Amino acid sequence: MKKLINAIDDVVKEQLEGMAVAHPDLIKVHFEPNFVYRADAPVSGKVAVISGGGSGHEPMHGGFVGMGMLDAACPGEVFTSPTPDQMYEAAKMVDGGAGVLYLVKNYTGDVLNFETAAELAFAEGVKVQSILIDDDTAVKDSLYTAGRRGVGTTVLVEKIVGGAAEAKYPLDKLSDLARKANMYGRSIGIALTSCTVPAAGKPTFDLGPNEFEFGIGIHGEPGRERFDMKTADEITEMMAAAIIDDGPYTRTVREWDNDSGEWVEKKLTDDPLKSGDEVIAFVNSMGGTPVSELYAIYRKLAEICKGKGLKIVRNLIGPYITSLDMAGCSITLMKTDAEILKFWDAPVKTPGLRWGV
Amino acid sequence: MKKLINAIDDVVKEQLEGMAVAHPDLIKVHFEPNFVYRADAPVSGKVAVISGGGSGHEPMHGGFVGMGMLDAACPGEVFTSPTPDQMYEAAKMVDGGAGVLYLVKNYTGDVLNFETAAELAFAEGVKVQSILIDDDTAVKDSLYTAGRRGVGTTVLVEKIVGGAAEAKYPLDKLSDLARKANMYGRSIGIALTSCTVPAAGKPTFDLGPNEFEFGIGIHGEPGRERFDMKTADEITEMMAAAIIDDGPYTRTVREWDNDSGEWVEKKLTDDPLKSGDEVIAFVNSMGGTPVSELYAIYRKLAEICKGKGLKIVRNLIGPYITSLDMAGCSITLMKTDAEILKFWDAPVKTPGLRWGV
Amino acid sequence: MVTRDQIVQWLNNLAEVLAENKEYLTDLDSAIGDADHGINMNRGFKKVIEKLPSVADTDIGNILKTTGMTLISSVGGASGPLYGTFFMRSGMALQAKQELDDGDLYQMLESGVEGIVQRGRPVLGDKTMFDAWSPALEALKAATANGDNTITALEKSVMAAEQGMKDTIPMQARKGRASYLGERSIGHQDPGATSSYLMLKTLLETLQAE
Amino acid sequence: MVTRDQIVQWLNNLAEVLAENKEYLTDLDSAIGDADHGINMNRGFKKVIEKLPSVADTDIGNILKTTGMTLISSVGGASGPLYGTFFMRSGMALQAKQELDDGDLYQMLESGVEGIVQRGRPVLGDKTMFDAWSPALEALKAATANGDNTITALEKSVMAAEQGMKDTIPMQARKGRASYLGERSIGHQDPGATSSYLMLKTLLETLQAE
Ligand SMILES: Nc1ncnc2c1ncn2[C@@H]1O[C@H](COP(=O)(O)OP(=O)(O)O)[C@@H](O)[C@H]1O
Ligand SMILES: Nc1ncnc2c1ncn2[C@@H]1O[C@H](COP(=O)(O)OP(=O)(O)O)[C@@H](O)[C@H]1O
Ligand SMILES: [Mg+2]
Ligand SMILES: [Mg+2]
Ligand SMILES: [Mg+2]
Ligand SMILES: [Mg+2]
Repeated sequence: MKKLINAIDDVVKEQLEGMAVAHPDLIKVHFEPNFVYRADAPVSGKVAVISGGGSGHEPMHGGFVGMGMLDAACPGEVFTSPTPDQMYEAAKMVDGGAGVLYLVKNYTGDVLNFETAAELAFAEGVKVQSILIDDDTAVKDSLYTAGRRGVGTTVLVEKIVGGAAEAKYPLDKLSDLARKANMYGRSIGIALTSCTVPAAGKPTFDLGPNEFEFGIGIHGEPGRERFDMKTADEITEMMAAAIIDDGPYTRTVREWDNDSGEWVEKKLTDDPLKSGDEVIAFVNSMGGTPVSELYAIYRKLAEICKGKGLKIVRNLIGPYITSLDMAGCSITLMKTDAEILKFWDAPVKTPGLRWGV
Repeated sequence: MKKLINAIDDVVKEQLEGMAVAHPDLIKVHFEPNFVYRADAPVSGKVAVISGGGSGHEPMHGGFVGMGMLDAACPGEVFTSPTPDQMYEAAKMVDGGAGVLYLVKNYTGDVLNFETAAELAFAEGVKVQSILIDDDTAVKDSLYTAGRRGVGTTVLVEKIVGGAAEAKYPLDKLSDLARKANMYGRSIGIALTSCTVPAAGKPTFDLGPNEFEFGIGIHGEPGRERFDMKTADEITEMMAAAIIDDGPYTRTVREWDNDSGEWVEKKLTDDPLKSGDEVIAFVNSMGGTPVSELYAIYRKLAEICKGKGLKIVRNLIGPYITSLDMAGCSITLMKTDAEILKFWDAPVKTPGLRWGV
Repeated sequence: MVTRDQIVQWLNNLAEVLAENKEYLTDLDSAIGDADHGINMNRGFKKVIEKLPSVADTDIGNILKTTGMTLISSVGGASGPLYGTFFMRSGMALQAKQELDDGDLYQMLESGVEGIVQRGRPVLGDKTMFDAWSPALEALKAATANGDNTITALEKSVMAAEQGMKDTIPMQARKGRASYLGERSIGHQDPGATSSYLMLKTLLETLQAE
Repeated sequence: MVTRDQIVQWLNNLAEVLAENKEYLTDLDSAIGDADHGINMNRGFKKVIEKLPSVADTDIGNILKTTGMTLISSVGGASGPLYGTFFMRSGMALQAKQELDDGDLYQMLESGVEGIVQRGRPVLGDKTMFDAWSPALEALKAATANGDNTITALEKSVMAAEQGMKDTIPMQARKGRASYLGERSIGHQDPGATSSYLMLKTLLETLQAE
């Protein structure tokens, strides 16, 4: 393993220190418990949007803290969910009086820890909600699995919800938007190589020189299937099909009821993409794949979408939700409407995403 | 070799096609000869800023075409200088009547091809200038070598000069700014792995599992020296020393005289950085190194700069001038003044760099 | 009777055992998860050890609750809240106790496992830590009803946990990260079931050592 | 006398030779450069071959100029403008010629090499293509002065080019990409000197074939 790191135990801490000195105008970093938060937090009267998860996906989430996106991000150890105290302390720091919305990627660890945090924050009198991101079509059903993982859609939801929060959406309306945006988004990922977790010191899985993994997550997990290497066009076709041909997806989520102070279960089903839909297309590098190759993927993806009657109205291309040094990419297509587009286009000023200001 | 590509001969073409469909609002792509140009070119009364070089450094240069940066970029084959007809045709396409400034990275191939292009453009009645970028402190002297390579400073110069061109700087003043910014910038790069040129199919050089190359360029060339792997802090110290302790550097450049229609030689010497200087710090990934590791580097770099009395007033952190899939990074420090800062901060809207709009 | 000191000793021993098994648990997790279970458990119990001295002379309930809170705020991942809740609940069931009879011991484990179930909602056969705990609890209950003494009953329970752990090998995971692998999760032992087995086995060994 | 058809044949043969040596030249370039010299030369001469039919029945000057312009607009890198200028200049020196006597042949090569020198400003010992051309030109001049016939003179010239090419091995590069390597460039044969040697050798073999 060759990485630009010092002691393995300091990896996350030192990267956060680097972020803090690099972007003092945009963010601050709190240590023990660790979280990144907006330099101007709390913003009074605005719902605070908080996300978090294991480290190793940079720029997500810490790089998306700032005006128009997240109010705080809680980084765990590499690929390990953060702990409730991080999320709870972050909430207290950035709550501007209008409540806190947790955006939670659907992994058992993240869900359980954020649930505890929401309970703690509520107990302190903070209005909270927790919306699940679960968009990975590589996971087929939610009955015999932990449900779809939260992957590429997370970045888009954070941007859109962050924009709406800036526009002073109240907590309920913001939660509705977050839920809708998540249900509009679908993703699939592939890996050409494994990544190497610093603490493990060796690649998480082995891939032959002529193989790739199809349907990977973002934690170095092996994928749904392994194939012999194919051309960019063929791989893009497989990926696009996994998203576009995906049927309706149903899952039960737990959301918080601020009146009863209890979790309530909701059964949600999202509809497949269909001809005529307008979409945001997001082609993402897993870390080791250069942007030039992403454009080769985007080229074919645009052609396929056109053929299927999907109109790409916005796009994002680059390394935004990564898996350390893994070579590979993911595609996310999110159906849009006027509300989503408006907040996608809204100004954003974070270390990792910036436009309009 | 595993890459997201189709036929090797189509790699550059298809990436350009991908860029064209992805960013029709910002850029257009011309094929045969290949160049990327501003969607709104020519901008009347504005000097057209054109750069180019081998492909494989994405997002540079094509990703930096757009408002506030380049008017056109000429991509060669992977790691191979483009040809004069590309540069000349690009000039004719984007010239808004105020002349053309070529920003040329100092490689024999780029220099020779851009010289021919400048001669051709001048012969067609276009006022031209050609400013050399040569900032790589890994190359010690210009007497017994082809001179310092153009590396990280290129990105900064393109941004600054692009901003000034947008503000309607005339060609002479713009050339002076470009020359100054280049002379203010110094860089050094390291590699943890080689990159793999698609047409070659195998890594350009071999590096042991516990080695790194110090003083690399951006074309997969081996570096100045090979060392046993070190910590991020130690590597940052070596890199910072290469830049900060670097003495005065003298070279002879050829610039165009629009009156006599001839090349004239100029001897230029730039001064070392010194305590009290304000700098832009640019920590760049070579492609395969994730941004999280760049922050570990930045953290130490900020500490070192502070110790040396260098004040970092702006920074840029990410993969901007890459070497395909190479793992590694480079550091650039550019001394600034009010003029440079003004145009660094000016709005920019390109596929690869965007702020202020 | 299990004394307060024995409980403290158990937690200390467990920290050592988990440190020794850090790589083993992580390797199990790299086959069907994300290669961190050993690292997570080790990080958590190192923190527990740091905290223990400050509560070691309170009561067992408080010691266990502190352990739970420490795990929750230092482990993360799925196992953090699950084991954290395990100890929080077991502690809550043993408020103010300075020593435990057989009934208390069962109560401790049962309340802990109930906490796991409430948080993670595993069912038998999901290929989780619950597949080790469930048969272990049953065996403990049966042995106690049978009149076995504490050590013998715990021995039977540990054997059941070991069997439960091994039984996760042919299972297809339906919970946690391993469930994403579908059929590819078959043939691997669940890391959480393994750490749970180690937990119980270390309890037995701690009590045997007296 | 060298005929126009022989010049066309030379260029066709050269395209084949460069295709055969694509990997070899690229390997040489990966040791001290950026691993593209063979790819560059092959791309350029494939284009030349496409263009040749349209000018093959004009004059030698025009054929060579067209070759040069094609190389300039298709090769890129350092070798594109250098070899492009070589052929542009050799063509300009032979305006309207339909065949070449020994003096013309020398003129062709000398003008070409002058073009390389003007563009790249190499001096002897810089470890470039010039280190093959310079001794080759000298040998050709001496042999012609000595009264050798075309073939014999060219044979001597090719031998000198080969020696010049090999002499680049111990040199430390001072021009082009290899110069960045400093002392690490020592011990490797220059790719451009190698392609230049192949160019001259192929000319000889083309003339010998009659
Ligand atoms: N829903 C659940 N209920 C009970 N146990 C679970 C559940 N999900 C996961 N686990 C257990 O957690 C273990 C993984 O823990 P760990 O690797 O530390 O967390 P993570 O999966 O977040 O990386 C699994 O081996 C399994 O035993
Ligand atoms: N200044 C120069 N003068 C003469 N020949 C040069 C000069 N610079 C480079 N060369 C020749 O060019 C060759 C490299 O060509 P090539 O690999 O095609 O271009 P690049 O170096 O741009 O990749 C070198 O081997 C050398 O012979
Ligand atoms: Mg984990
Ligand atoms: Mg080259
Ligand atoms: Mg795990
Ligand atoms: Mg080369």
